[in-house]
Amino acid sequence: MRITILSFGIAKDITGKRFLNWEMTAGASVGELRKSLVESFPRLAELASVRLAVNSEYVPETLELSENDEVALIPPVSGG
Amino acid sequence: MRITILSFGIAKDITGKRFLNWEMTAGASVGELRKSLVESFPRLAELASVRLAVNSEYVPETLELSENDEVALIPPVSGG
Amino acid sequence: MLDIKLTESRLDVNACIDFVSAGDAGGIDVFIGTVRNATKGKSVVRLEFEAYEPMAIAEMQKIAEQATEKFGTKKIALHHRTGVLQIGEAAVIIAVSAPHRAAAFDACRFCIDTLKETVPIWKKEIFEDGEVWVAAHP
Amino acid sequence: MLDIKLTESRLDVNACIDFVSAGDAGGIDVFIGTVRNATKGKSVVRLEFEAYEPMAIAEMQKIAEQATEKFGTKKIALHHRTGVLQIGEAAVIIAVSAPHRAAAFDACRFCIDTLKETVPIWKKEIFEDGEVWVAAHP
Repeated sequence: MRITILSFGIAKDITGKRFLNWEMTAGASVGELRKSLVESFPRLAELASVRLAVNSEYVPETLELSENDEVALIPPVSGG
Repeated sequence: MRITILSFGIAKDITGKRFLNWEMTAGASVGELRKSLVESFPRLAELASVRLAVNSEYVPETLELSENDEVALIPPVSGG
Repeated sequence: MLDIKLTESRLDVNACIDFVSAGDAGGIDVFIGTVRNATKGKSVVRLEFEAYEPMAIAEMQKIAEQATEKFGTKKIALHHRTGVLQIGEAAVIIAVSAPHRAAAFDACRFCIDTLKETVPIWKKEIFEDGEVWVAAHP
Repeated sequence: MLDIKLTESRLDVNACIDFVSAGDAGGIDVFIGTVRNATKGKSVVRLEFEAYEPMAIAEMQKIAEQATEKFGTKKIALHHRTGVLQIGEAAVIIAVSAPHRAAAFDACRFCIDTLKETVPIWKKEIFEDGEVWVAAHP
Protein backbone atom coordinates (compact mmCIF):
# COMPACT_ATOMS: atom_id res chain seq x y z
CA MET A 1 0.00 0.00 0.00
CA ARG A 2 1.08 3.55 -0.61
CA ILE A 3 1.72 5.98 2.25
CA THR A 4 2.43 9.69 1.81
CA ILE A 5 5.31 10.90 3.97
CA LEU A 6 5.55 14.58 4.95
CA SER A 7 8.83 15.82 6.37
CA PHE A 8 9.32 18.99 8.42
CA GLY A 9 12.16 20.96 9.95
CA ILE A 10 15.39 19.02 10.10
CA ALA A 11 13.56 15.87 8.94
CA LYS A 12 13.00 17.57 5.59
CA ASP A 13 16.71 18.41 5.39
CA ILE A 14 17.39 14.68 5.95
CA THR A 15 14.81 13.19 3.56
CA GLY A 16 15.45 15.98 1.05
CA LYS A 17 11.79 16.36 0.15
CA ARG A 18 8.59 17.67 1.72
CA PHE A 19 6.53 14.81 0.19
CA LEU A 20 7.59 11.20 -0.40
CA ASN A 21 5.54 8.26 -1.67
CA TRP A 22 6.37 5.22 0.42
CA GLU A 23 5.44 1.58 -0.25
CA MET A 24 4.60 -0.65 2.72
CA THR A 25 3.06 -4.10 2.88
CA ALA A 26 -0.64 -4.09 3.76
CA GLY A 27 -1.28 -4.02 7.52
CA ALA A 28 2.11 -2.50 8.39
CA SER A 29 2.21 -0.56 11.66
CA VAL A 30 3.54 2.92 12.39
CA GLY A 31 6.52 1.27 14.13
CA GLU A 32 7.32 -0.75 10.99
CA LEU A 33 7.12 2.38 8.86
CA ARG A 34 9.52 4.12 11.24
CA LYS A 35 11.98 1.23 10.87
CA SER A 36 11.73 1.38 7.08
CA LEU A 37 12.29 5.16 7.06
CA VAL A 38 15.29 4.98 9.39
CA GLU A 39 16.84 2.29 7.15
CA SER A 40 16.58 4.65 4.18
CA PHE A 41 17.51 7.79 6.12
CA PRO A 42 19.83 6.72 8.98
CA ARG A 43 20.39 10.34 10.10
CA LEU A 44 16.80 10.35 11.43
CA ALA A 45 18.12 8.15 14.25
CA GLU A 46 20.52 10.91 15.33
CA LEU A 47 17.69 13.29 16.21
CA ALA A 48 16.59 13.86 19.80
CA SER A 49 13.22 12.39 18.80
CA VAL A 50 10.98 11.81 15.80
CA ARG A 51 7.26 11.39 16.37
CA LEU A 52 5.09 10.04 13.55
CA ALA A 53 1.68 11.66 13.17
CA VAL A 54 -0.94 9.90 11.05
CA ASN A 55 -3.49 12.10 9.28
CA SER A 56 -2.59 15.02 11.59
CA GLU A 57 -2.86 13.09 14.87
CA TYR A 58 -0.24 11.74 17.26
CA VAL A 59 -0.82 7.94 17.37
CA PRO A 60 0.67 4.90 19.11
CA GLU A 61 3.43 3.06 17.23
CA THR A 62 1.22 -0.04 17.16
CA LEU A 63 -1.42 1.61 14.96
CA GLU A 64 -1.99 -0.21 11.65
CA LEU A 65 -1.60 2.03 8.64
CA SER A 66 -4.09 2.20 5.78
CA GLU A 67 -3.69 2.88 2.06
CA ASN A 68 -3.15 6.60 1.37
CA ASP A 69 -2.52 7.54 5.00
CA GLU A 70 -0.57 10.76 5.38
CA VAL A 71 2.27 10.30 7.86
CA ALA A 72 4.22 13.31 9.10
CA LEU A 73 7.77 13.09 10.45
CA ILE A 74 7.77 15.34 13.52
CA PRO A 75 11.29 16.08 14.81
CA PRO A 76 11.52 17.90 18.18
CA VAL A 77 9.11 20.83 17.96
CA SER A 78 10.37 24.32 18.82
CA GLY A 79 7.48 26.72 18.39
CA GLY A 80 6.60 29.53 20.81
CA MET B 1 3.14 67.48 69.62
CA ARG B 2 1.11 67.85 66.46
CA ILE B 3 0.58 64.92 64.09
CA THR B 4 -1.11 65.22 60.69
CA ILE B 5 -3.61 62.43 60.05
CA LEU B 6 -4.51 61.46 56.48
CA SER B 7 -7.58 59.29 55.94
CA PHE B 8 -8.33 57.22 52.83
CA GLY B 9 -11.12 55.07 51.49
CA ILE B 10 -13.65 54.12 54.12
CA ALA B 11 -11.43 55.67 56.83
CA LYS B 12 -12.11 59.06 55.27
CA ASP B 13 -15.85 58.37 55.35
CA ILE B 14 -15.45 57.63 59.08
CA THR B 15 -13.21 60.56 60.09
CA GLY B 16 -15.09 62.85 57.69
CA LYS B 17 -11.93 64.63 56.54
CA ARG B 18 -8.87 63.90 54.41
CA PHE B 19 -6.60 65.84 56.81
CA LEU B 20 -6.85 66.13 60.58
CA ASN B 21 -4.49 67.84 63.04
CA TRP B 22 -4.05 65.60 66.07
CA GLU B 23 -2.43 66.44 69.40
CA MET B 24 -0.40 63.73 71.15
CA THR B 25 1.95 63.92 74.15
CA ALA B 26 5.63 63.96 73.19
CA GLY B 27 7.08 60.49 72.68
CA ALA B 28 3.72 58.81 71.99
CA SER B 29 3.89 55.62 69.92
CA VAL B 30 1.96 54.64 66.81
CA GLY B 31 -0.05 52.22 68.99
CA GLU B 32 -1.02 55.04 71.34
CA LEU B 33 -2.09 57.20 68.40
CA ARG B 34 -4.23 54.31 67.13
CA LYS B 35 -5.93 54.05 70.55
CA SER B 36 -6.61 57.79 70.59
CA LEU B 37 -8.08 57.70 67.06
CA VAL B 38 -10.32 54.71 67.79
CA GLU B 39 -11.64 56.49 70.90
CA SER B 40 -12.66 59.45 68.77
CA PHE B 41 -13.85 57.36 65.80
CA PRO B 42 -15.11 54.03 67.17
CA ARG B 43 -16.26 52.84 63.71
CA LEU B 44 -12.57 52.42 62.79
CA ALA B 45 -12.61 49.32 65.04
CA GLU B 46 -15.29 47.74 62.83
CA LEU B 47 -12.99 47.60 59.79
CA ALA B 48 -11.26 44.38 58.73
CA SER B 49 -7.96 46.15 59.44
CA VAL B 50 -6.41 49.61 59.69
CA ARG B 51 -2.69 49.96 59.19
CA LEU B 52 -0.96 53.19 60.18
CA ALA B 53 1.75 54.41 57.84
CA VAL B 54 4.17 57.08 59.07
CA ASN B 55 5.61 59.42 56.46
CA SER B 56 4.58 57.00 53.67
CA GLU B 57 6.07 53.86 55.27
CA TYR B 58 4.49 50.91 57.03
CA VAL B 59 5.97 50.90 60.56
CA PRO B 60 5.73 48.83 63.75
CA GLU B 61 3.16 49.98 66.31
CA THR B 62 5.98 50.54 68.81
CA LEU B 63 7.55 53.33 66.72
CA GLU B 64 7.76 56.65 68.57
CA LEU B 65 6.14 59.51 66.71
CA SER B 66 7.79 62.89 66.15
CA GLU B 67 6.39 66.40 65.83
CA ASN B 68 4.80 66.97 62.39
CA ASP B 69 4.82 63.30 61.39
CA GLU B 70 2.29 62.47 58.69
CA VAL B 71 0.30 59.39 59.66
CA ALA B 72 -1.99 57.73 57.11
CA LEU B 73 -4.95 55.56 58.07
CA ILE B 74 -4.81 52.61 55.66
CA PRO B 75 -7.99 50.55 55.69
CA PRO B 76 -7.85 47.22 53.73
CA VAL B 77 -6.34 48.06 50.34
CA SER B 78 -8.19 46.96 47.20
CA GLY B 79 -6.17 48.10 44.21
CA GLY B 80 -5.47 46.03 41.12
CA MET C 1 14.62 49.07 34.31
CA LEU C 2 11.31 50.04 35.81
CA ASP C 3 8.42 52.21 34.65
CA ILE C 4 6.06 53.01 37.55
CA LYS C 5 2.98 55.10 36.93
CA LEU C 6 -0.15 56.16 38.82
CA THR C 7 -2.50 58.14 36.60
CA GLU C 8 -6.08 59.31 36.08
CA SER C 9 -5.72 58.74 32.33
CA ARG C 10 -6.60 55.53 30.46
CA LEU C 11 -3.85 52.96 30.73
CA ASP C 12 -1.99 52.06 27.53
CA VAL C 13 -1.03 48.40 27.18
CA ASN C 14 1.13 49.11 24.13
CA ALA C 15 3.20 51.64 26.07
CA CYS C 16 3.80 48.98 28.75
CA ILE C 17 4.78 46.31 26.22
CA ASP C 18 7.02 48.72 24.30
CA PHE C 19 8.78 49.68 27.52
CA VAL C 20 9.65 46.10 28.46
CA SER C 21 10.52 44.88 24.94
CA ALA C 22 14.20 44.16 24.47
CA GLY C 23 16.30 42.14 22.06
CA ASP C 24 17.56 39.90 24.84
CA ALA C 25 14.09 39.19 26.29
CA GLY C 26 12.56 35.92 25.11
CA GLY C 27 9.31 36.21 27.03
CA ILE C 28 6.95 39.00 28.04
CA ASP C 29 4.06 38.44 30.41
CA VAL C 30 1.38 41.08 30.74
CA PHE C 31 -1.39 41.19 33.33
CA ILE C 32 -4.40 43.45 32.79
CA GLY C 33 -6.83 43.88 35.66
CA THR C 34 -10.15 45.15 34.34
CA VAL C 35 -13.29 46.45 35.97
CA ARG C 36 -15.92 43.73 36.22
CA ASN C 37 -19.60 44.35 35.56
CA ALA C 38 -20.83 42.49 38.64
CA THR C 39 -19.82 41.51 42.19
CA LYS C 40 -21.63 38.63 43.88
CA GLY C 41 -24.27 38.78 41.17
CA LYS C 42 -24.94 42.49 41.76
CA SER C 43 -24.53 44.81 38.79
CA VAL C 44 -21.69 47.34 39.09
CA VAL C 45 -22.31 50.70 37.37
CA ARG C 46 -18.76 52.06 37.67
CA LEU C 47 -15.76 52.09 40.00
CA GLU C 48 -13.72 54.74 41.70
CA PHE C 49 -10.10 54.25 42.73
CA GLU C 50 -8.46 56.44 45.34
CA ALA C 51 -4.75 56.32 46.17
CA TYR C 52 -2.38 57.68 48.79
CA GLU C 53 -0.26 58.78 45.90
CA PRO C 54 3.33 59.23 47.12
CA MET C 55 3.16 56.05 49.20
CA ALA C 56 1.41 54.06 46.45
CA ILE C 57 4.15 55.00 43.97
CA ALA C 58 6.86 54.16 46.51
CA GLU C 59 5.27 50.75 47.25
CA MET C 60 4.85 49.98 43.53
CA GLN C 61 8.52 50.85 43.02
CA LYS C 62 9.51 48.53 45.90
CA ILE C 63 7.46 45.66 44.47
CA ALA C 64 9.04 46.01 41.03
CA GLU C 65 12.52 46.16 42.59
CA GLN C 66 11.82 43.05 44.66
CA ALA C 67 10.51 41.20 41.58
CA THR C 68 13.61 42.14 39.57
CA GLU C 69 15.86 40.91 42.37
CA LYS C 70 13.88 37.75 43.09
CA PHE C 71 13.24 36.55 39.51
CA GLY C 72 16.03 38.12 37.46
CA THR C 73 13.68 39.94 35.12
CA LYS C 74 14.83 42.50 32.55
CA LYS C 75 12.22 45.26 32.66
CA ILE C 76 8.93 45.88 34.45
CA ALA C 77 6.16 48.38 33.68
CA LEU C 78 3.64 48.81 36.48
CA HIS C 79 0.81 51.23 35.77
CA HIS C 80 -2.23 51.79 37.99
CA ARG C 81 -5.18 54.01 37.32
CA THR C 82 -7.10 56.21 39.77
CA GLY C 83 -10.37 58.13 39.55
CA VAL C 84 -13.59 56.97 37.87
CA LEU C 85 -13.45 53.84 35.69
CA GLN C 86 -16.12 52.40 33.44
CA ILE C 87 -16.84 48.67 33.10
CA GLY C 88 -14.20 46.89 31.04
CA GLU C 89 -11.50 49.54 31.52
CA ALA C 90 -8.08 48.54 32.83
CA ALA C 91 -7.36 49.44 36.45
CA VAL C 92 -3.87 47.98 36.41
CA ILE C 93 -1.38 46.81 33.78
CA ILE C 94 1.81 44.96 34.62
CA ALA C 95 4.27 43.99 31.88
CA VAL C 96 7.43 42.01 32.61
CA SER C 97 10.17 40.88 30.27
CA ALA C 98 12.73 38.20 31.08
CA PRO C 99 15.23 36.02 29.25
CA HIS C 100 12.97 33.01 29.92
CA ARG C 101 9.23 32.80 30.28
CA ALA C 102 9.03 31.24 33.75
CA ALA C 103 10.64 34.32 35.29
CA ALA C 104 8.28 36.63 33.39
CA PHE C 105 5.19 34.73 34.60
CA ASP C 106 6.41 34.41 38.19
CA ALA C 107 7.44 38.05 38.46
CA CYS C 108 4.19 39.34 36.93
CA ARG C 109 2.15 37.26 39.34
CA PHE C 110 4.29 38.34 42.28
CA CYS C 111 3.72 42.00 41.32
CA ILE C 112 -0.07 41.78 41.13
CA ASP C 113 -0.38 39.58 44.23
CA THR C 114 1.83 41.90 46.30
CA LEU C 115 0.23 45.06 44.89
CA LYS C 116 -3.16 43.82 46.05
CA GLU C 117 -1.80 43.31 49.58
CA THR C 118 0.35 46.35 50.20
CA VAL C 119 -0.22 49.26 47.81
CA PRO C 120 -2.44 51.95 49.36
CA ILE C 121 -5.11 52.12 46.68
CA TRP C 122 -8.83 51.72 47.41
CA LYS C 123 -11.65 50.66 45.14
CA LYS C 124 -15.24 51.77 45.59
CA GLU C 125 -17.92 49.86 43.69
CA ILE C 126 -20.94 51.93 42.71
CA PHE C 127 -24.21 50.00 42.27
CA GLU C 128 -27.61 51.30 41.17
CA ASP C 129 -28.70 51.47 44.82
CA GLY C 130 -25.56 52.37 46.72
CA GLU C 131 -21.81 52.06 46.95
CA VAL C 132 -19.26 50.10 48.91
CA TRP C 133 -15.53 50.26 49.65
CA VAL C 134 -14.29 46.82 48.59
CA ALA C 135 -12.94 44.56 51.37
CA ALA C 136 -13.30 47.25 54.08
CA HIS C 137 -15.35 45.15 56.50
CA PRO C 138 -14.66 41.61 57.71
CA MET D 1 -14.64 31.23 23.00
CA LEU D 2 -11.41 30.62 21.19
CA ASP D 3 -9.48 32.47 18.51
CA ILE D 4 -6.78 30.25 16.97
CA LYS D 5 -4.52 31.64 14.26
CA LEU D 6 -1.40 30.58 12.37
CA THR D 7 -0.18 33.33 10.07
CA GLU D 8 2.77 34.72 8.14
CA SER D 9 1.69 38.27 9.04
CA ARG D 10 2.87 40.26 12.06
CA LEU D 11 0.98 39.29 15.20
CA ASP D 12 -1.30 41.91 16.74
CA VAL D 13 -1.39 41.98 20.54
CA ASN D 14 -4.32 44.41 20.58
CA ALA D 15 -6.44 42.06 18.48
CA CYS D 16 -5.73 39.27 20.99
CA ILE D 17 -6.58 41.45 24.00
CA ASP D 18 -9.74 42.80 22.33
CA PHE D 19 -10.88 39.27 21.57
CA VAL D 20 -10.60 38.09 25.18
CA SER D 21 -11.93 41.26 26.83
CA ALA D 22 -15.34 40.81 28.42
CA GLY D 23 -17.40 42.62 31.05
CA ASP D 24 -17.37 39.57 33.30
CA ALA D 25 -13.61 39.00 33.07
CA GLY D 26 -11.64 40.48 35.96
CA GLY D 27 -8.21 39.41 34.79
CA ILE D 28 -6.42 39.06 31.46
CA ASP D 29 -3.01 37.47 31.16
CA VAL D 30 -1.03 37.83 27.95
CA PHE D 31 2.14 36.01 27.02
CA ILE D 32 4.29 37.30 24.16
CA GLY D 33 7.14 35.11 22.95
CA THR D 34 9.64 37.20 21.04
CA VAL D 35 12.66 36.42 18.92
CA ARG D 36 15.85 36.78 20.94
CA ASN D 37 19.01 38.33 19.54
CA ALA D 38 21.34 35.62 20.83
CA THR D 39 21.47 31.92 21.75
CA LYS D 40 24.25 30.71 24.02
CA GLY D 41 26.07 33.96 23.43
CA LYS D 42 25.95 33.60 19.65
CA SER D 43 24.30 36.42 17.70
CA VAL D 44 21.07 35.45 15.88
CA VAL D 45 20.44 37.31 12.60
CA ARG D 46 16.84 36.19 12.09
CA LEU D 47 14.55 33.20 12.61
CA GLU D 48 12.38 31.08 10.39
CA PHE D 49 9.34 29.19 11.63
CA GLU D 50 7.88 26.29 9.69
CA ALA D 51 4.60 24.57 10.61
CA TYR D 52 2.65 21.47 9.67
CA GLU D 53 -0.29 23.78 9.30
CA PRO D 54 -3.48 21.73 9.62
CA MET D 55 -2.08 19.70 12.50
CA ALA D 56 -0.58 22.77 14.22
CA ILE D 57 -3.96 24.52 14.12
CA ALA D 58 -5.72 21.38 15.39
CA GLU D 59 -3.22 21.02 18.27
CA MET D 60 -3.51 24.71 19.18
CA GLN D 61 -7.29 24.32 19.24
CA LYS D 62 -6.99 21.26 21.53
CA ILE D 63 -4.69 23.12 23.93
CA ALA D 64 -7.07 26.06 24.20
CA GLU D 65 -10.02 23.70 24.76
CA GLN D 66 -8.11 21.82 27.46
CA ALA D 67 -7.16 25.09 29.17
CA THR D 68 -10.77 26.30 29.13
CA GLU D 69 -11.95 23.03 30.64
CA LYS D 70 -9.14 22.77 33.19
CA PHE D 71 -9.07 26.36 34.47
CA GLY D 72 -12.57 27.69 33.75
CA THR D 73 -11.34 30.56 31.61
CA LYS D 74 -13.65 32.80 29.57
CA LYS D 75 -11.83 33.38 26.28
CA ILE D 76 -8.48 32.46 24.79
CA ALA D 77 -6.66 33.92 21.76
CA LEU D 78 -3.72 31.81 20.56
CA HIS D 79 -1.81 33.24 17.60
CA HIS D 80 1.43 31.85 16.19
CA ARG D 81 3.50 33.23 13.39
CA THR D 82 5.35 31.36 10.63
CA GLY D 83 7.92 32.40 8.03
CA VAL D 84 10.82 34.79 8.52
CA LEU D 85 10.95 36.82 11.75
CA GLN D 86 13.29 39.64 12.67
CA ILE D 87 14.81 40.10 16.15
CA GLY D 88 12.26 41.41 18.65
CA GLU D 89 9.19 40.35 16.67
CA ALA D 90 6.52 38.22 18.35
CA ALA D 91 6.47 34.54 17.38
CA VAL D 92 3.52 33.72 19.61
CA ILE D 93 0.87 35.64 21.52
CA ILE D 94 -1.50 34.02 24.00
CA ALA D 95 -4.22 36.05 25.72
CA VAL D 96 -6.53 34.56 28.32
CA SER D 97 -9.41 36.13 30.23
CA ALA D 98 -10.95 34.69 33.36
CA PRO D 99 -13.21 35.82 36.19
CA HIS D 100 -10.21 35.66 38.55
CA ARG D 101 -6.55 36.24 37.86
CA ALA D 102 -5.17 32.90 39.07
CA ALA D 103 -7.08 31.05 36.33
CA ALA D 104 -5.85 33.51 33.68
CA PHE D 105 -2.20 33.06 34.72
CA ASP D 106 -2.44 29.28 35.05
CA ALA D 107 -4.22 28.81 31.73
CA CYS D 108 -1.84 31.12 29.84
CA ARG D 109 1.16 29.26 31.21
CA PHE D 110 -0.43 25.88 30.44
CA CYS D 111 -1.02 27.01 26.84
CA ILE D 112 2.56 28.13 26.17
CA ASP D 113 4.12 25.16 28.01
CA THR D 114 1.95 22.65 26.13
CA LEU D 115 2.37 24.45 22.79
CA LYS D 116 6.12 24.14 23.13
CA GLU D 117 5.79 20.38 23.68
CA THR D 118 3.17 19.30 21.18
CA VAL D 119 2.44 21.79 18.40
CA PRO D 120 4.25 20.88 15.15
CA ILE D 121 6.11 24.12 14.57
CA TRP D 122 9.86 24.31 14.04
CA LYS D 123 12.25 27.19 14.58
CA LYS D 124 15.46 27.64 12.62
CA GLU D 125 18.00 30.11 13.98
CA ILE D 126 20.11 31.83 11.36
CA PHE D 127 23.55 33.02 12.50
CA GLU D 128 26.17 34.94 10.53
CA ASP D 129 28.01 31.69 9.84
CA GLY D 130 25.29 29.07 9.53
CA GLU D 131 21.88 27.95 10.72
CA VAL D 132 20.43 25.38 13.09
CA TRP D 133 17.04 23.76 13.73
CA VAL D 134 16.47 24.43 17.43
CA ALA D 135 16.40 21.38 19.76
CA ALA D 136 16.72 18.89 16.88
CA HIS D 137 19.72 17.04 18.26
CA PRO D 138 20.23 15.64 21.76
